[in-house]
Amino acid sequence: MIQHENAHKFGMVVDLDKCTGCGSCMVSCMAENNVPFKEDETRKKDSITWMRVYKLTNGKPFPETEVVYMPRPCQHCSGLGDHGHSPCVSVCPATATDYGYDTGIVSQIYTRCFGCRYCMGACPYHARYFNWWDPKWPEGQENYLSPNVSPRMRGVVEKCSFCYHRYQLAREKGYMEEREIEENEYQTACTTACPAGAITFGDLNNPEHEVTKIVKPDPHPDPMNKNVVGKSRNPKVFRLLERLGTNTKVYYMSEREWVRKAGDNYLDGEWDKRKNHHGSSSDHG
Amino acid sequence: MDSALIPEGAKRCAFPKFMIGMAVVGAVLLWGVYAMFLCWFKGLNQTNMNDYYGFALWIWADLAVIAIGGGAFFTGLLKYIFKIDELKNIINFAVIIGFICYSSALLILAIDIGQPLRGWFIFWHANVHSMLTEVAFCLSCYFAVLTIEFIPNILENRQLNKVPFFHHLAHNMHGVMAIFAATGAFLSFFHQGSLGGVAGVMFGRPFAVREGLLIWPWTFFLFTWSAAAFGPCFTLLVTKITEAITGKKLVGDKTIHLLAKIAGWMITTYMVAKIIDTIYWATVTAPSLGFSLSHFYTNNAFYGYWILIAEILVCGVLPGILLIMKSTRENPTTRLVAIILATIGVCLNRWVMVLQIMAVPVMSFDTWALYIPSWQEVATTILPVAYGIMLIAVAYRYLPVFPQELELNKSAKAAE
Amino acid sequence: MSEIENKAEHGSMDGAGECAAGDPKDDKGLGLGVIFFMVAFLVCFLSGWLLFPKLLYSKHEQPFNFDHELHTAEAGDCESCHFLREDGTWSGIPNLASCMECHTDEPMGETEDEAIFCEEYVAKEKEVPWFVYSKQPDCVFFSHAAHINGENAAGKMDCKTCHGPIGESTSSRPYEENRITGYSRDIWGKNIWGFKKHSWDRMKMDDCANCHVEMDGHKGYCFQCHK
Amino acid sequence: MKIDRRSFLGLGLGAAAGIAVSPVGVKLTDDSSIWTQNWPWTPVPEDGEITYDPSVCSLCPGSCGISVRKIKGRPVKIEGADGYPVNNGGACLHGIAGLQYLYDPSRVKTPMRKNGNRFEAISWEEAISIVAGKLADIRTDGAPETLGVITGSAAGSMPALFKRFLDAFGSPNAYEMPSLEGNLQLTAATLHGAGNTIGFDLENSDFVLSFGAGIIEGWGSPVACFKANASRKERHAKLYQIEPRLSNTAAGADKWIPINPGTEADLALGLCAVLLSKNLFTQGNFTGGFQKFTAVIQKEYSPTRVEASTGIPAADIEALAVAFAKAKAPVAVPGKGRGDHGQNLKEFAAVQTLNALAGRLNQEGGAFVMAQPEYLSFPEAAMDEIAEAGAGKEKIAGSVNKLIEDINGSDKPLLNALFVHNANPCYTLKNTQRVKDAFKKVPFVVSFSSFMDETAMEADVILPASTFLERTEDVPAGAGLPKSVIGLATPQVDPVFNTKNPGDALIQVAQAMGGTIAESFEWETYDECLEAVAADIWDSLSEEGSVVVAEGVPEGTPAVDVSYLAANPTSVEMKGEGDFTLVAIDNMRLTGTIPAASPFAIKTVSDKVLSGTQTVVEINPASAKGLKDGGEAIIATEQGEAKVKVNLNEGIMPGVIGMVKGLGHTFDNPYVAGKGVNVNDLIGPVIEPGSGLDAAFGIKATLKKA
Repeated sequence: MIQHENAHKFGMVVDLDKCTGCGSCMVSCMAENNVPFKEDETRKKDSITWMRVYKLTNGKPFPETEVVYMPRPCQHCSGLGDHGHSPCVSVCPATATDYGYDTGIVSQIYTRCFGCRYCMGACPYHARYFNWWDPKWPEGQENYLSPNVSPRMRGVVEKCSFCYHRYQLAREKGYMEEREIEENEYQTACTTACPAGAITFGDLNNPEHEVTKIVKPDPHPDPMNKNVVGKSRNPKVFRLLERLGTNTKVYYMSEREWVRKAGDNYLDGEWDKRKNHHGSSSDHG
Repeated sequence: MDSALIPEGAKRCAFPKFMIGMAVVGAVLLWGVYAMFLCWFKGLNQTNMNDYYGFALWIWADLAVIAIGGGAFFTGLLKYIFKIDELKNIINFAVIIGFICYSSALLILAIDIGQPLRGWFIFWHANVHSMLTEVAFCLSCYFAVLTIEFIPNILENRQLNKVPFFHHLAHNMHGVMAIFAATGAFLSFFHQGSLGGVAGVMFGRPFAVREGLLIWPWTFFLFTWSAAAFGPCFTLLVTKITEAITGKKLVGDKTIHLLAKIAGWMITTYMVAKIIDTIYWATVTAPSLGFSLSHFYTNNAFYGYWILIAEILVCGVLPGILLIMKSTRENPTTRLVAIILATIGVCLNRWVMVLQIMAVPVMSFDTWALYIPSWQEVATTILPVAYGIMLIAVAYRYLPVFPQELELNKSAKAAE
Repeated sequence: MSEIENKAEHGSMDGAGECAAGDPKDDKGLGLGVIFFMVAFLVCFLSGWLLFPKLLYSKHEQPFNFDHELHTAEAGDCESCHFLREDGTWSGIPNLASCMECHTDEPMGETEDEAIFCEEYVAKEKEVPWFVYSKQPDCVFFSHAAHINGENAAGKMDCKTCHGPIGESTSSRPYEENRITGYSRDIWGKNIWGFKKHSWDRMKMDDCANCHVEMDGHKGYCFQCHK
Repeated sequence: MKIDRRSFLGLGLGAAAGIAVSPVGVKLTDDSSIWTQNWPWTPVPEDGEITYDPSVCSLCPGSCGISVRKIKGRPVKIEGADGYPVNNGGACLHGIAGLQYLYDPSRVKTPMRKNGNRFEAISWEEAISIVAGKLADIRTDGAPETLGVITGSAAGSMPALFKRFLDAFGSPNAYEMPSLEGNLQLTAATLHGAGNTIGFDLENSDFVLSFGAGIIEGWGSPVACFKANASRKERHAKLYQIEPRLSNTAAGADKWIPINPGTEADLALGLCAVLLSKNLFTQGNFTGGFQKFTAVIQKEYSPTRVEASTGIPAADIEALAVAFAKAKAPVAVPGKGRGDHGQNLKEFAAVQTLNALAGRLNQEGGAFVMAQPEYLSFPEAAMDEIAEAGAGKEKIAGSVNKLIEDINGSDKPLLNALFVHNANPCYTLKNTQRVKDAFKKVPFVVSFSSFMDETAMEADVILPASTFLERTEDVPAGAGLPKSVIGLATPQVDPVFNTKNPGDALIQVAQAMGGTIAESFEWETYDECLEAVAADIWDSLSEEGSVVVAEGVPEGTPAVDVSYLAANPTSVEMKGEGDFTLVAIDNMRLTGTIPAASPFAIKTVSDKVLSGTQTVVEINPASAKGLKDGGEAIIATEQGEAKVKVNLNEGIMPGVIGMVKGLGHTFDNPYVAGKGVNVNDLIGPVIEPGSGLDAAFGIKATLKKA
């Protein structure tokens, strides 16, 4: 690991109050990243969707029922204490996935992966998918495949890359014009596709970027759990399974309390205690 | 017709009878081999694994055979390092069983990975942070050691032994075996442990994650310990089965009782550690992540509390006690019950540490995932069993595996 | 002494007996065995070193000879044909259109190669199916911009460092392709063990990594060069 | 010299040793793994220069601007076009997946002729001459009026061209498929006079009262609606959703008001009644007997009566009416789901009247009454006497649904020939069997479809159309928008198969027929035709890619003719019996009309909607009666029955079964067809008197364990 003085930390925040569950992000991701498809994609446990939209309900009976949709890309964990040992990276035996300390993005190299699937077991978000089949496209359809993302072969794991190739291309332009790239030059395919504008993507280390303004990540470890770093100081913003200390870089935002509660696991009655604490801690934010 | 190869003075069944037996088991073996090739050529879509069950039956089988194969290193350790000479009567067999278990483990791994031809990346591009890397290295090294430990026994085959070179090689290898035993024990400590670590380090999986010492979670030490404790039980079990099939007494009671006693104490001490670990995890680790014990055991009948009770009490504490108490230990029936329960117990533990981890949902809105293996998975998992039976049969028939065999069966001879 | 060892001793005795009986024949057999061993060893050893590398690669001639020296003399340095596009992506081998900025279907010189070019490709408006010596596999993302337009010294490399003195070549050498992997031989390098004398003798990931370690003290993260 | 075992041993060992100390082992190990990294059967997309070209998506009435990313001219990705007046950046999943339609396995790759019950490929020349020949016969028989045309919509130059063909041919029988735009125009015609349409200024309204309109499920111009809806959060604007089911729109709304299926009109009129009785309404220029209207409405739709039919407490109705009237910029929106099929004029008129009473016509954030865009000017069509004669004849029916009914009803063929363009009636209209029967009764059916869909399979000749990515076309933007935008779709890639722009095909047919018909089509190509007829806006259209012909709040307060409602039209009744009401659901990830959803879109569909090849229906646990979640069941209506799976869902009224539209396609595409049931096979049409609309919002059904 090397220290980058001006390292980026790309992340996103999803406004769940705006998300309509329309699926544009999912399809944009598939089209952008050459994700294959099969005849039967209703077995969701072997259906490759780097971006998956979960449907959450508040579990109340008619007519108090409420529903919210939660888009889930790879969370790009930076691991316990924000040290870059994400659950998957630390377990990959062949270094087929690594943590980019310069971007905060968790890579996946299909040609290095030999398909042991340890990383999938280690990921609590089910963000990693295995190519159980050889990818096949109906005749002629491979014509729309993009050269910026290499198609995967059978027997390897794949996952969301925060559209890293878009970063690569943006940087090429940057080099050409001998300048740093702008916030809007590197945006993921799901972000640009979302018709509701529910997704905000950018550099969490850059106070100018919209995502940082919304999330207000706390650089200091959470006093309640030293493993947790980058907790949001916005009381409406939360992360998935934050308590595990995975330190994801995908944040979620909602006005609804039950939604924020659904983001993590709590013992009976624990939520109310923490909620209040969160409230207080959010004041200085 | 093959009498020239059979150890001198030893009685073996007629060759045709032997071959028929082999053919039957061989058929099962071929079935497994067929399934294996299906998986290699068509890919892992032949299995019922999915993105929730990246680890399944195979990894369980792997962990299980390595655990029960632990008898080899532990017995070796006792015989050559702690100089418990009595165990020389069973050491050969322990080594053969270990050899079978470890070769099976490697074979299953070779089927389990999505890109077998890239398997060597785990060595070439090793990631030192990964428990699996540690496993791969120690596993293959220890397999080499087992092979070396097995060789002298092979060379003692009546015909091979006639070649002076082989004879002396075997003789000298016996001499230096202590070194290999030591190496084996060392390697085993690490790969048994790192297999435990595989689960323990998954901090995204509250059912698996454990705190620990330095880089090693408690499961690391628990796995090593359990392998040392339950491995010998399996050795005893297989010995018992072989005796039953051959209708001969092959290992003296003194040896059996001794090994059983050692296993008994190992199991009991292990269970103490395991129970402490479980309590700490259930009351401290999991709750700190927002999970109550009931979350893991009350969703469905298959992964209910029964599995916890079965593993810890019925197949853990009970056999431990049965084996440390002289009366029950020296009573063949209770001893048999004990070693069977013990073997089940360790396999159950490995099952839980692989499949239940995958079954338990972590995200509050996620669902439990249950899985049934495909026939290809089952066949490839039975394959090693068939292979093991055949190897034991051949070894028993042509190698002087059991030093005591002749003396223990003199009476029988005399009677003829 | 354990019973096994007893038996062993005994076994070896009659073993020795047999040996004594058949000494002469045995020796000859053994000798013959040694000879066979030597022969087989030599054959396999040599074919492994000499024949195998030949069999491993298939040779392809380029559609026609290309005289880099001539073109650099006429058109200027590498960048005049191999350039960065405005968006910073690399144009690679010029397409027919850019060739036709100078060429017409009327040859300028007398070389038969140019004649072929004009008749077969310019006239028929067909792209030239060049074999690319430095072709990297699909999983690689290589940014020429980063290496020639980058910030520090590392970002100002010259073509030669990786591509060698191809600019001085007057004819196109045959393209060699690994029959198993489909890689150009230039990736692994001429030498079958992959030893290299010059920086451009090999184009494997290790070569990138080594240079990166030298230049920025770190071989970089996977996604820097993979897609 | 004797060669014995040992010699062979030596040979073997020697060979092994020799290989071992040579590079063979290492190299083969390495290369074999590299081989797996470059398997020849794993595609390697060709790299090249990246370019972006603008166009317009015409997959749905939304008409969003798109930007097509290309590599060396090869399209690889469709994205929403920034700054386009309709969608400004965003795009829906169907548009993004648009490239999959180019290479769809069910594309019609070349002209086809039905021979017996199978199709055979023919040349364009042959196809054109066959069609021209048949049509000529019809004219010589002196029955030109027996040629009919069904188009997907009435908007744009393509339908106009077909209409023109009918004029020149001599037939009045032009029909459009039901659409939100059509319903809005009909409503406008009924209340504000012909030639108008209605737009809803959602992005400026602070209180949207939606009568089941799937504002985030494909209603109107989807992406524009998504954006307007998303902006509510910053604007603190409210959305109340009135619907029997917790749709995504209801889920995203501030309030979900469950209502008995099909009683939306009653509620709208009930709200009117409250406004009238509480004197909360604005005096606009109401015509057609406002007193009578007031009296009738207050009598027939008093809160208590409306409570009885809608199931919404009278108190809530009054409160809702007051809240609506008191809001700063409220607007009421009609059209259940996507607002196209299964709608009734009564509801549309009632909701628009509510807007009128609340004084929301032509107000910012209200409902705009706008003139239909007139940007096309065709020269007068030349007509010979046959044409004159035929054109004088009476149109067979008022709507496509009525047409089907009449064709089936009559013993002699009402139509001798039928053109179908940009429509799939044999899948989209209710009781598909009835539609197929009608098609069988038409001797000669010509399909202009791009895909071998349910209707194309009923055709005698198929003149395959290029997709929206392969052809030029003017695309008037979507229904319900508060502005009117004309976009220009341009070819992004040469036709992948032997297909033509339907406009070109039609022109060639016309020219093949000669005479006045040919005279009426004196263009070389469709592109030339479009440039000519859209001359007024062509320059900016071809340069900008779009033209905004009307924007902002329209002038003046339009007249509102309440006579239709004053006559208190009868509400349509649901057919059949059974203790459940089956309603069709619009799901954003599927398409109810054409084309069918793409493989990518299908992939996103929840396993609570489609499971394997079975449709999953929603019912409330309270009415499950022993049915298990995920269990199989038989759903039966008077139209037919189907095996489905059950999803116990608290988000739907007890007694209602929700079944998604867009499944159960039967053509040859394993990725999208052969999955689930087509809800239109289970629901039959109910024609609303007066409007001729198919108003069947649902049907009575039974659900039993399978």
